[in-house]
Amino acid sequence: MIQQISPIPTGMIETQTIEVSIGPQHPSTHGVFRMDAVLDGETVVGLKPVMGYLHRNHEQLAERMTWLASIPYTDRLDYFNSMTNNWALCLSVEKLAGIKVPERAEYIRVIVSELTRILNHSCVIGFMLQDLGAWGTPLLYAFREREKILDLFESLSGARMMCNYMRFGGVRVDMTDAMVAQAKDIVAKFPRFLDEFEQLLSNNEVLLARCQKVGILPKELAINASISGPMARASGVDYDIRKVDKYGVYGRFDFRVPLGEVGDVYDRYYIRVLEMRESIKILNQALRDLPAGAFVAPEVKLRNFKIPPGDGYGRVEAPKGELGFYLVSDEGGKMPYRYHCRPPSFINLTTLEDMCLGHKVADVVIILGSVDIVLGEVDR
Amino acid sequence: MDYAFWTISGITVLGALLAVTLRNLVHCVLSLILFFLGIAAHYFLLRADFIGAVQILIYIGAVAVLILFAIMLTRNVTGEAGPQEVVGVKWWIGSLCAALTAGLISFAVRADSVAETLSPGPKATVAVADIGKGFVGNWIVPFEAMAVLLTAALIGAVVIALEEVRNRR
Amino acid sequence: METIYQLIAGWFAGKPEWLPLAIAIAVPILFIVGVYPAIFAYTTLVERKALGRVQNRYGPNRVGRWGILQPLADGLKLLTKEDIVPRDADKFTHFLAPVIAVIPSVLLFAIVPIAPGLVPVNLNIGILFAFAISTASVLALFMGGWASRNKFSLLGAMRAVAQVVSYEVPMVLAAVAVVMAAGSLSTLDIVKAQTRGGLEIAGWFVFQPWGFVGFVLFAIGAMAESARTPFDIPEAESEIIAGYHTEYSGFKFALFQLGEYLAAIAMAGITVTMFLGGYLGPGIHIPYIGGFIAAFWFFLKLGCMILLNIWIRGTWPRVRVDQLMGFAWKVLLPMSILNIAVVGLWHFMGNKVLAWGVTAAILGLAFVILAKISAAGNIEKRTYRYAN
Amino acid sequence: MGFLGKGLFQGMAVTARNFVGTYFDRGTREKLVTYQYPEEKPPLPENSRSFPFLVYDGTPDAMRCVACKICETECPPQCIYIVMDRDEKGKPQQRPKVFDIDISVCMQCQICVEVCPFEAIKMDNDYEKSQYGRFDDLIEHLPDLLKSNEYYNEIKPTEAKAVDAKLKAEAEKKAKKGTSKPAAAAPAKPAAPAPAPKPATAPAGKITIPEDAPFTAEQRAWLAGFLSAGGVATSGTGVSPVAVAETTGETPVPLPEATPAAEAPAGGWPWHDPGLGMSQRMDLVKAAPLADKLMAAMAQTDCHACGYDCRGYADAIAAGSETDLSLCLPGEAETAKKLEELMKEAGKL
Repeated sequence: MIQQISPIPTGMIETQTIEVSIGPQHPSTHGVFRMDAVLDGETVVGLKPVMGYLHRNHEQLAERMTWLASIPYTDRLDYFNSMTNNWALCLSVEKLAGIKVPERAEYIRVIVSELTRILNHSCVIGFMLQDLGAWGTPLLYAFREREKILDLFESLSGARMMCNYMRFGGVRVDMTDAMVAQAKDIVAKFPRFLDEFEQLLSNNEVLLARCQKVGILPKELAINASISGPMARASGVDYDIRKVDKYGVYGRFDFRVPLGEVGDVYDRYYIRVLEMRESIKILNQALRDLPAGAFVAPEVKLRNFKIPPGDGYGRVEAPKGELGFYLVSDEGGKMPYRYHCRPPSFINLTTLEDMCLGHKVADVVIILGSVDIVLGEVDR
Repeated sequence: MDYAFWTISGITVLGALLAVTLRNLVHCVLSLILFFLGIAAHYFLLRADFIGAVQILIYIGAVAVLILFAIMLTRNVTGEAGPQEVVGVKWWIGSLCAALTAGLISFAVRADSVAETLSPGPKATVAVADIGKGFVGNWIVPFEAMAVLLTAALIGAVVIALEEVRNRR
Repeated sequence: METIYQLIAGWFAGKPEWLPLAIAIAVPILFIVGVYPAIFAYTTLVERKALGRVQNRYGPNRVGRWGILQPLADGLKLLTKEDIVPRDADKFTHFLAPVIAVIPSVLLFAIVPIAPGLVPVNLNIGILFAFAISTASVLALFMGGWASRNKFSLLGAMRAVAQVVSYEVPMVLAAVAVVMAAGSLSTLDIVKAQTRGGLEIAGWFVFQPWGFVGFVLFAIGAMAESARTPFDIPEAESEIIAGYHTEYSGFKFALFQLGEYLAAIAMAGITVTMFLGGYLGPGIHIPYIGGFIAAFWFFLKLGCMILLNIWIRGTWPRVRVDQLMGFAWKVLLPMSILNIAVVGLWHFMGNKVLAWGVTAAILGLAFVILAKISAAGNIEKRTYRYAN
Repeated sequence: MGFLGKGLFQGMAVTARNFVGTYFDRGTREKLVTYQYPEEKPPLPENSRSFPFLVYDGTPDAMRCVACKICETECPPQCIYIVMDRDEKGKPQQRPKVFDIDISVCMQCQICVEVCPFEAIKMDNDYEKSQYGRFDDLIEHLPDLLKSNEYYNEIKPTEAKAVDAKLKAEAEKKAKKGTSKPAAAAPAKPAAPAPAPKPATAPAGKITIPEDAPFTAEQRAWLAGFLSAGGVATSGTGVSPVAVAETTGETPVPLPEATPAAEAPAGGWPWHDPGLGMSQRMDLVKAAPLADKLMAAMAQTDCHACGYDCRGYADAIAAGSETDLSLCLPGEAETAKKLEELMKEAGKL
């Protein structure tokens, strides 16, 4: 059933492997996720991820409701990053319906998405350190900073996590000057927090010893398994949809894409740190250049919004990787005929076994932590 | 003193009996530990604090734990040990050995010199310093011989372990 | 015990002779089972509050002012919780494990002196007794893990056994250096050996190079023995849920916690005794109140050690099981053996200033070499490139 | 890299700074971010949302909701349940009899607020809705949901002010249109009590013409129709789908397809009274053009559930540009059936 590597050599001390079910109730599976691990002592010789405990029928639900009503459901996919989820769906629908998004809306979308990215990356590092046994200290520092971003999201969209903020053709609420000032304040203070974070972690010998050369994902495997996001970039794959597609107004910003060499847990950690720094660069530019104007395309209706028959795929660089929605509209066009979501968490998780084999149990949890999954998105 | 002696002796013998009669291997080891503890208590009773502490340190802290570790590594630790032959050839051989040992010890105890040394009293207290001086004084040759032997054993164990690791790779 | 006996023997001249003896035995026992568990209870509170502050939180502050009654509330809650024993568990062993977890931890306090002459039992093999007893605590971890019939518990038990046995070695060797310098195994003698020229601070072993290294080795070993972060792998919650006490609930769980914390506190006490001058400090020779001042110094140092433990717990991630073993055998063990040799050198060098420099140089060099050997293969400095 | 262990001590310096920092963080929440919840609560931004509530003006009877069921249809998790009120004769009243929100299902997405053309449902700030029961306690019924406009003004001042201004403007427009026309057509209007102190918000269903008023049946029907149109207050331009637009000072985005309110035909719109039964309305429009017939069959609340106002929808169907006959939500199945019937009669289906 489960593939085993390094069979026990005969003629030596007879040892037994034990099969351990890590999850679905486990402190570090980030939700209801299960790994069926075969252990030889502490070493993992077989591992099978088991998913589906949180299946919520997202795609079929969306096929039975209007385009608009799917937006709040995308919030619940990756509940850390509702903004980018919204954007992915809106981008797909806008592509399909041929809606032009006003300038200001595009900039606001960039701002909230990049804030989401730094929020997500800092918390992921926190969670990973939690898995490393740091008693949540980095996590709570990350939460402390996240709080400020969530405050901004709340004053902007009304909710802290389930923002439901974007609409086809723009965003729901305009960003007032006060909110822009709030965002500028957050962006100005964030590098200081990052420095503190790095001082706490980046040179910590225990972290280095735990993370380096653990859970290596080779570049070829990353490409073949269609890994995306920071995980692919940590393996040295130069693939960032913000650069590849230049969707929205990303073509106008000056930022770089950091790439890792080894593709281990430490690279995945540090790529995220570097990406946060790049996100801050984008945020500074976006907040500086934020144009005036409409924040939502005026021709888009809320009710009886219909899309002519056709299909389209829109994708964004979500903090976890490529998040895309493939949508088919048929006659009538009030609701999707087919609605497919390409979740980065799920696809990034497919290489878990390759990364874990031969490592210790303790490494499995940090490898899982470094993959950065949210079960809402894995199971949908 | 007598009450303490008899109580501790009872516990020790009980531990020893349980260690050989229980069917579950881990239970056997735990009983064995009880027995070791009883022996250590006897040492304390005889005012041989140092030997008592060493008894706990080595027999409970090292030997018993090593046995436990060996059981955990080699047997199905979560399950029962399986059917075991309780009374058989091995049992008789063991009983014979036990009887011989008991006879030998009782003979030795009856001999005057040993009995005198073991008689309780302040004179018999063994100071740590005396032991130390004994090791590097009168008994230096056997002590060093033992040290060399143990070091050789240690190195041998490392070599075997390294070979196993190499074979695995 | 002896001090108390001498003190009160005179008062009971006409009474039966066993009475002063019984009192002399009872007082230290009551002290140990009364004061140290109270310290344990408030250590948990202090730990939670300090960890909270480290993590920018308040920590417990609901039960009583500053959360003062929190330990009571915790105890009550644990007492009233349902005691769950897994169906397939080995019931007797499962029951016995938490009991055994507490006993060695309490026994450890018997040799920790808190004031001049005031030690519950002045054993002439004091330190050896402590090590002998503390090895027994591993049995509790093993029994708890094995009896639960849970694979995670079993993994935790195996880790605990391997870890405690491994760290015992460098710890004992670090203590051997102290015993050599003090010339005695008795804890009272060790404390007395740390006075020098009437000064109560300068003679502490921690201020000598070998003493400092020994202190670090011993503190690391003590942390590992009592399974504190970053060596808490027997109960690493992110990996094996709660290790050996996964299947324990209610008061049995509390007993495990009690045993673990008491062991940590006792180990901190022994560290203080061996390296930080025990109860030594200014003012301990003042008549009448000198004893109280000494006890104050002892508990102050003890508190500092506990706080250091908490601080480390709040900062460092946990090491991996193979790194843990490697660290014990490849770094701590050579260091501790070298340390013993260095103590010999120190003992036979007449000029202490010169000896200080020489030993410091030797130990520093050894540390650098060991660090290079052990870390070279694992840790590397990385630079990252950016895509065009 | 310095010596081994340097990183560990750097980390300890960071945690020590944070430890000490929390003791010198007096209310700035830079280091000590926790809100100690029951005693202190974080200030909620105006946009903050928890669960929906229904706005009424003045008394709870004067609710803005007309039971048009748009929110019920658009609600993504379908947690709203509405039953339109009917009088004893079974005539539909423009108000809900049952309005339930299952707050254990509600996901606080605010879509009901956005789609409501009557500014009747709004998001509350109150997040403390814990209940002991798992089932019935977590369903909010109409009395729980109704909250006054003053309360709305209190929790969301900017947004509510904008909404009030908008409603007032519409009501004035309506009133102007209403008074100019009928004043010419029917000068005898002694009992026109309609838009007295709060013209914008007086719901039509509430104003009933006294039984002893000196009107003929035809006049009576006309009056009722007029009053209901005036009270409901939404016609044509000015209704923004993006209700919150006003709060942020942006110009409201007009509905592009919203046709200007058609001028009343010379004879008035006597059939323009959803209070009348379907057959009565059909009788009244026997001679009217198809578009009028179609409109008479609708609920005529101008709720925009179909994406038009009622006139626009009727015109679109009559012109053949709209083929979906099931869009009138407040009319329920009855309207859909009648529309189909009418279109079949007209030979267009």
